Amino acid sequence: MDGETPLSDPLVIAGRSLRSRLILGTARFPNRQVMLDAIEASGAEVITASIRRISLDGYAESLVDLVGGRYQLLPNTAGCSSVRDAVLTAQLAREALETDWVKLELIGDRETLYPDVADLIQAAEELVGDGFTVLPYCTDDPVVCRRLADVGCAAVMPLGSPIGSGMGLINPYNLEMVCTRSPVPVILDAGIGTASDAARAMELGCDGVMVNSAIAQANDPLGMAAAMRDAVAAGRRARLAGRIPRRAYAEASSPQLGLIGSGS
Amino acid sequence: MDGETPLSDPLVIAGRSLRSRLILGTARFPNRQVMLDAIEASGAEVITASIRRISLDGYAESLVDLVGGRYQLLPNTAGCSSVRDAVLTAQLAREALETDWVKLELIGDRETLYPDVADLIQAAEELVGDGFTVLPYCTDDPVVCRRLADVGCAAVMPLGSPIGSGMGLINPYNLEMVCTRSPVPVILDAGIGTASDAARAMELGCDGVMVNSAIAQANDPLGMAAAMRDAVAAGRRARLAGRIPRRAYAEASSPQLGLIGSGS
Amino acid sequence: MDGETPLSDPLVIAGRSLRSRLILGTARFPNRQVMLDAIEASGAEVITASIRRISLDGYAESLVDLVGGRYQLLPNTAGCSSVRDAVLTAQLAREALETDWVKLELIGDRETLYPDVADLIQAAEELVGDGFTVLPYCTDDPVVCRRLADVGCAAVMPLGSPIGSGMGLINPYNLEMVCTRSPVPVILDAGIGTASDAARAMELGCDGVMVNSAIAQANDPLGMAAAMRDAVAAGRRARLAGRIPRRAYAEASSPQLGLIGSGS
Amino acid sequence: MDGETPLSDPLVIAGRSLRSRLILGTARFPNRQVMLDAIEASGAEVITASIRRISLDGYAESLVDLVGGRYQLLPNTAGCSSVRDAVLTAQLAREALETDWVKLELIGDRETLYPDVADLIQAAEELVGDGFTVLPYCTDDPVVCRRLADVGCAAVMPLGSPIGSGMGLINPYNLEMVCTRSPVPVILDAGIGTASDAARAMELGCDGVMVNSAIAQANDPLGMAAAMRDAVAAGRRARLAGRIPRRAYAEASSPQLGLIGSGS
Amino acid sequence: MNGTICINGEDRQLAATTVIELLRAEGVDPGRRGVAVAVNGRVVRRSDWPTTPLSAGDAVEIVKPFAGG
Amino acid sequence: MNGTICINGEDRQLAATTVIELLRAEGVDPGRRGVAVAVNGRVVRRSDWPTTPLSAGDAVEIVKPFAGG
Amino acid sequence: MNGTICINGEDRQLAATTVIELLRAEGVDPGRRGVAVAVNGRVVRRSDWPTTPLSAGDAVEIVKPFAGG
Amino acid sequence: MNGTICINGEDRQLAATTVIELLRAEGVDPGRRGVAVAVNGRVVRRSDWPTTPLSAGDAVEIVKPFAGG
Repeated sequence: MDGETPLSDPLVIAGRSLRSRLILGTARFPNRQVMLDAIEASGAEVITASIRRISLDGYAESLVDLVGGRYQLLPNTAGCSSVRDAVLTAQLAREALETDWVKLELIGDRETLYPDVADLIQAAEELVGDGFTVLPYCTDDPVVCRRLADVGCAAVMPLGSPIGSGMGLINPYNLEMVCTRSPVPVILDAGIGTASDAARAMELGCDGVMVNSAIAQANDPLGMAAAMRDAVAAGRRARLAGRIPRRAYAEASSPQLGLIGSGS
Repeated sequence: MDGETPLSDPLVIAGRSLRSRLILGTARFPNRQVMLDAIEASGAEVITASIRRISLDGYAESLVDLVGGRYQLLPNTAGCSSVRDAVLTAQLAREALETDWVKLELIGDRETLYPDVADLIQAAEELVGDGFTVLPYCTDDPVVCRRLADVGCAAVMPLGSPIGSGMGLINPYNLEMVCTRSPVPVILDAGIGTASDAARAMELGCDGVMVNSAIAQANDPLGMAAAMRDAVAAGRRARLAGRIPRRAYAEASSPQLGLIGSGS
Repeated sequence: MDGETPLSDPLVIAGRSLRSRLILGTARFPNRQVMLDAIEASGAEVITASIRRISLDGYAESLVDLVGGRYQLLPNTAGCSSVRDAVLTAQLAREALETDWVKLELIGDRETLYPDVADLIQAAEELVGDGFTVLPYCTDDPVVCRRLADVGCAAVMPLGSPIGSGMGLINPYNLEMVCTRSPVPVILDAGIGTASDAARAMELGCDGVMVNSAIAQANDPLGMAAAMRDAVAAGRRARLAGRIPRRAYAEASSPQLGLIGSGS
Repeated sequence: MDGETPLSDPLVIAGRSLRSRLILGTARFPNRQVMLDAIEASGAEVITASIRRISLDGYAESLVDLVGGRYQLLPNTAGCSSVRDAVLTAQLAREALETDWVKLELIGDRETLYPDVADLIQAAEELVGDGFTVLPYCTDDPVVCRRLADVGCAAVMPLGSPIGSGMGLINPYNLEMVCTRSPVPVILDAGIGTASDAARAMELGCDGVMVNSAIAQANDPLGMAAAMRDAVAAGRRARLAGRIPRRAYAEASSPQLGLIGSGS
Repeated sequence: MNGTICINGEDRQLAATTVIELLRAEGVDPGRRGVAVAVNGRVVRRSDWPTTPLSAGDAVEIVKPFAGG
Repeated sequence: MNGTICINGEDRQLAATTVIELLRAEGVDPGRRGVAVAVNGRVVRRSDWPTTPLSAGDAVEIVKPFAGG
Repeated sequence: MNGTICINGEDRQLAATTVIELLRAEGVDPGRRGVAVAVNGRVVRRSDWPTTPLSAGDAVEIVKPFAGG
Repeated sequence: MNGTICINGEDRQLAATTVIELLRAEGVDPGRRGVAVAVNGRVVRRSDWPTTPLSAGDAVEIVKPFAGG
């Protein structure tokens, strides 16, 4: 058995079947080679990209040429703070990457990078109407997630904690509520700090996990990429296997009879 | 890459090198075949056994014949509540299983199944003097763990939460203190409920994890065994890879410049 | 010294100064007398009321006559699930209770009783435009809370956990973010289970706490009302007094020198 | 009603009845006057003192003269790390302060300041045999606490978190186990950071709380002393009042019928 | 004065020409504090009760405060 | 062909009559994958670059994918 | 050879003179792996079973491994 | 009356024959509340200070209460 989820248990988003339940962000890696090796080690099939003006060149300049063939590029609208900019960025992304999938981000606060959920619902509705497969970065509010599904989003991407904070899942209770009620796949996005966070998200019922900083900024990005791959597999397997209930008291595992020194 | 930890990173206890950092309990499985398949799926090399009077026969009657060859049997002194009984049980176990390794359990309270740490230190000292390789089931008290190491224990096995409770790690802070200070390997014992608990224990610095009820009593013991195998690997990889720090605030992953609609 | 916050530290909402930082709900008490005694014991000046059709009579029939004089009645729009119903209910409440204050509730999900924040912002804006002093029941989303303040709400009332759940503060991190950023008073609403929850909310920076079920449904509502009064005072005092920082390690309180048995 | 617990609910230790359930440490205050005022504001009747060689003089030189009359001085054996030193320090304290009460501290690790519970039980037994009323600083291990009661301790003082850390209650689960099982009063000792920690300890079943650094080192020690007084009262009242159960789901407080806009 | 009127969700024979008549007909003392009325989704202020006409098909809400959280 | 045009937020002398000319003038190979263009807030599809005119005052965005989270 | 012996907590008529005889009498194959014996709180090594005498009042424990956690 | 004595961890020339003499020599008022003394690991009760002899090699602890947690 390897770290990937079995073929018999794919993640299906908008009719597309994915073997890996881990989505990787491509930002903030020490360099291009480490990024490529980490993606490889993670087993991810879908990786994210941002859309920026050409004048702004970094190593990622030819991201498409680099990875276009081997991975599905999922463009985001990171940094957009108005419906108008988010929609236009999504449309440019579709043109640039020849995909109608978009990770919709609509930032409501530059400091916390929390989404503006009211505008988000409106932008999502517009983009769905324009033929997009929309995966919105949202809060863990079960009503917001349901409304996003109602306007036609293909999945929802609630945050575990603020982007890049590494605080993991600050509100597992809400996350579980969202997973229980969502008619579309739930991809945990943002805040993952280490492998157990990813495993826990899957155990709570998430269908997938998106990770960027926790891998890109780890001391050893390749090692952490493999850790996340295993953690997502572990969490998914545990979810399917059905965990034992939490009990407030102890229950002996070894037999209680036949102890030496005891009476007959 | 598979779910096992790399050969280059073995767990070494009393000079013995183990590829798997997962130790399995053999109790409470639905039946013998499920137990054998789960052990196989878990990748564990060491499994535990209890010592009981012959009159008390169950499916495990011929545990030695069943698994003796393929796995290292680690006898425990489960259920003993006096130094005398624990020591004699250990000595009988050595004779019965031809091993001087023992998982020393000395119960101080039948309800919580918490160890009696004062008696435990004394029993451990006696057994070490008698040539045993002692792995004591203990609390997450850093002073108790250090004293157990001081009297010659080969490892310490602090509880995550009460045996069979499935509550996971009720005190990660103490667990981390124990791991930071222990001169001998730390094996998290008791309380694991699901895969992410095992991953987290490894991330906190544990050298291994012992699991029984969480696998044996899961709806699908084989699936949970594989989940635990992956979780221990994930947690260990994450520990070695060096996680990002927790930050109270957000940090954008995508580039902050070159947004459309912005000024030059 | 008594359990009330000092006169020098009033809670000011929309220019109105309140000595007590505790707001009481009037529902679900065993009977009318217990309700009146509990309000008295709590020291609250503001209590909430719902607006319902006259045909539905209970002991609270003459709530106005009962308490109108001694306490400020804060009508809510509990149960409304559309902007239209919430706005009309608020307008009827203004007419019935001769107050332009309203606790705006706009439920997005009958099971979780989570608000629909997108509709909530719209309803709040309408009511502010109509001259109301609006206190919206909302989530702990810092962007939603800021937008509610931006449209003119006099305070925000984020939930600690689902209404009536008694789970306390499921996301203290977000609550603290909301308090740090809110330009208007923050009143913790919903989910309080016991006194320490109320104290903690105040310590996190809330300006007040609203409690109903935790008092009305306690075994001893009067005792719990006094407990909540003391807890809000304790939390407020602690907030103002400036707590010591959390430190990962110990720091001795007694002097470290002059121990007997030590060298000179 | 004031912040003190009602006269009808005293804390009784070794037959002595105390109105206040808060015990104050006297170390680390900015100066002597602040210490005296804080003790006054806290409502405490029992305060602790350490025993040191005369050469080591600080402002507290004449602690006995300062407070001897108005408060009960409870000497501790802080800093002792052997049974012998702890016992002798207790005996010197009895002679110096004319009290047979002693807060027994036996440190097992200078860094964490965790007690050495095995030695602690032995020292407690010796002191009880010598006629002392022993209140041992211990861990939250239910077996250790029971053994301390079994050897005749008048109360147990489990730590909430490391001394001076301000981390509050790191293991509420164990604390509750200890309270449920202890035949003698349980006084939460060490780690309190702010008022809600003290309230929570009382709600979990503690009979009293000991605080030092959280008050002495607060920005405003007097304000925090009053906060702790109110918090202990709030937590005790809440414990006695019987909190509502935690429920995983919401439960409406306002009536569900008679909503406007609904059908008949 | 024919036709029906909907009062708090229930259809009734229209038996009043103004809001104040309706309240009396329903046994609600118009002088009592805490009562409020809406007709067809609009609040009718207390001072307008005597002069606000009702006609067939109107939807009327008559409310007052109850205990609430 | 006078006046200025705003390219990625910078004002420039208008020196091209069509989008494709502009790209060449800016040193962007129009054949290259991953480039997208919007004029005045509307995406111009690659196939329309040769025929889409530019005039003074137009605001043009020229973008491509970068690493992102 | 009179009197009783306590085997795994049960009193029995003493019917064996050595440990190995006792095991056979109890239907335990002495050659079988995994069995261990203690007499009066002391382990009797397998090699000593044939030569270790039993007498009235002895307390014998006969154990083997079972599943355990 | 030769040799040294250890007072609170410090070696001194022995200059007193009894505990009470020693206290005076050390400038500690024996009448003052809160002082306690141990010699060679044994507490000497206040009433015994005048009569308890000191000899070379004795280890003396003189303590009193301080602020403490």
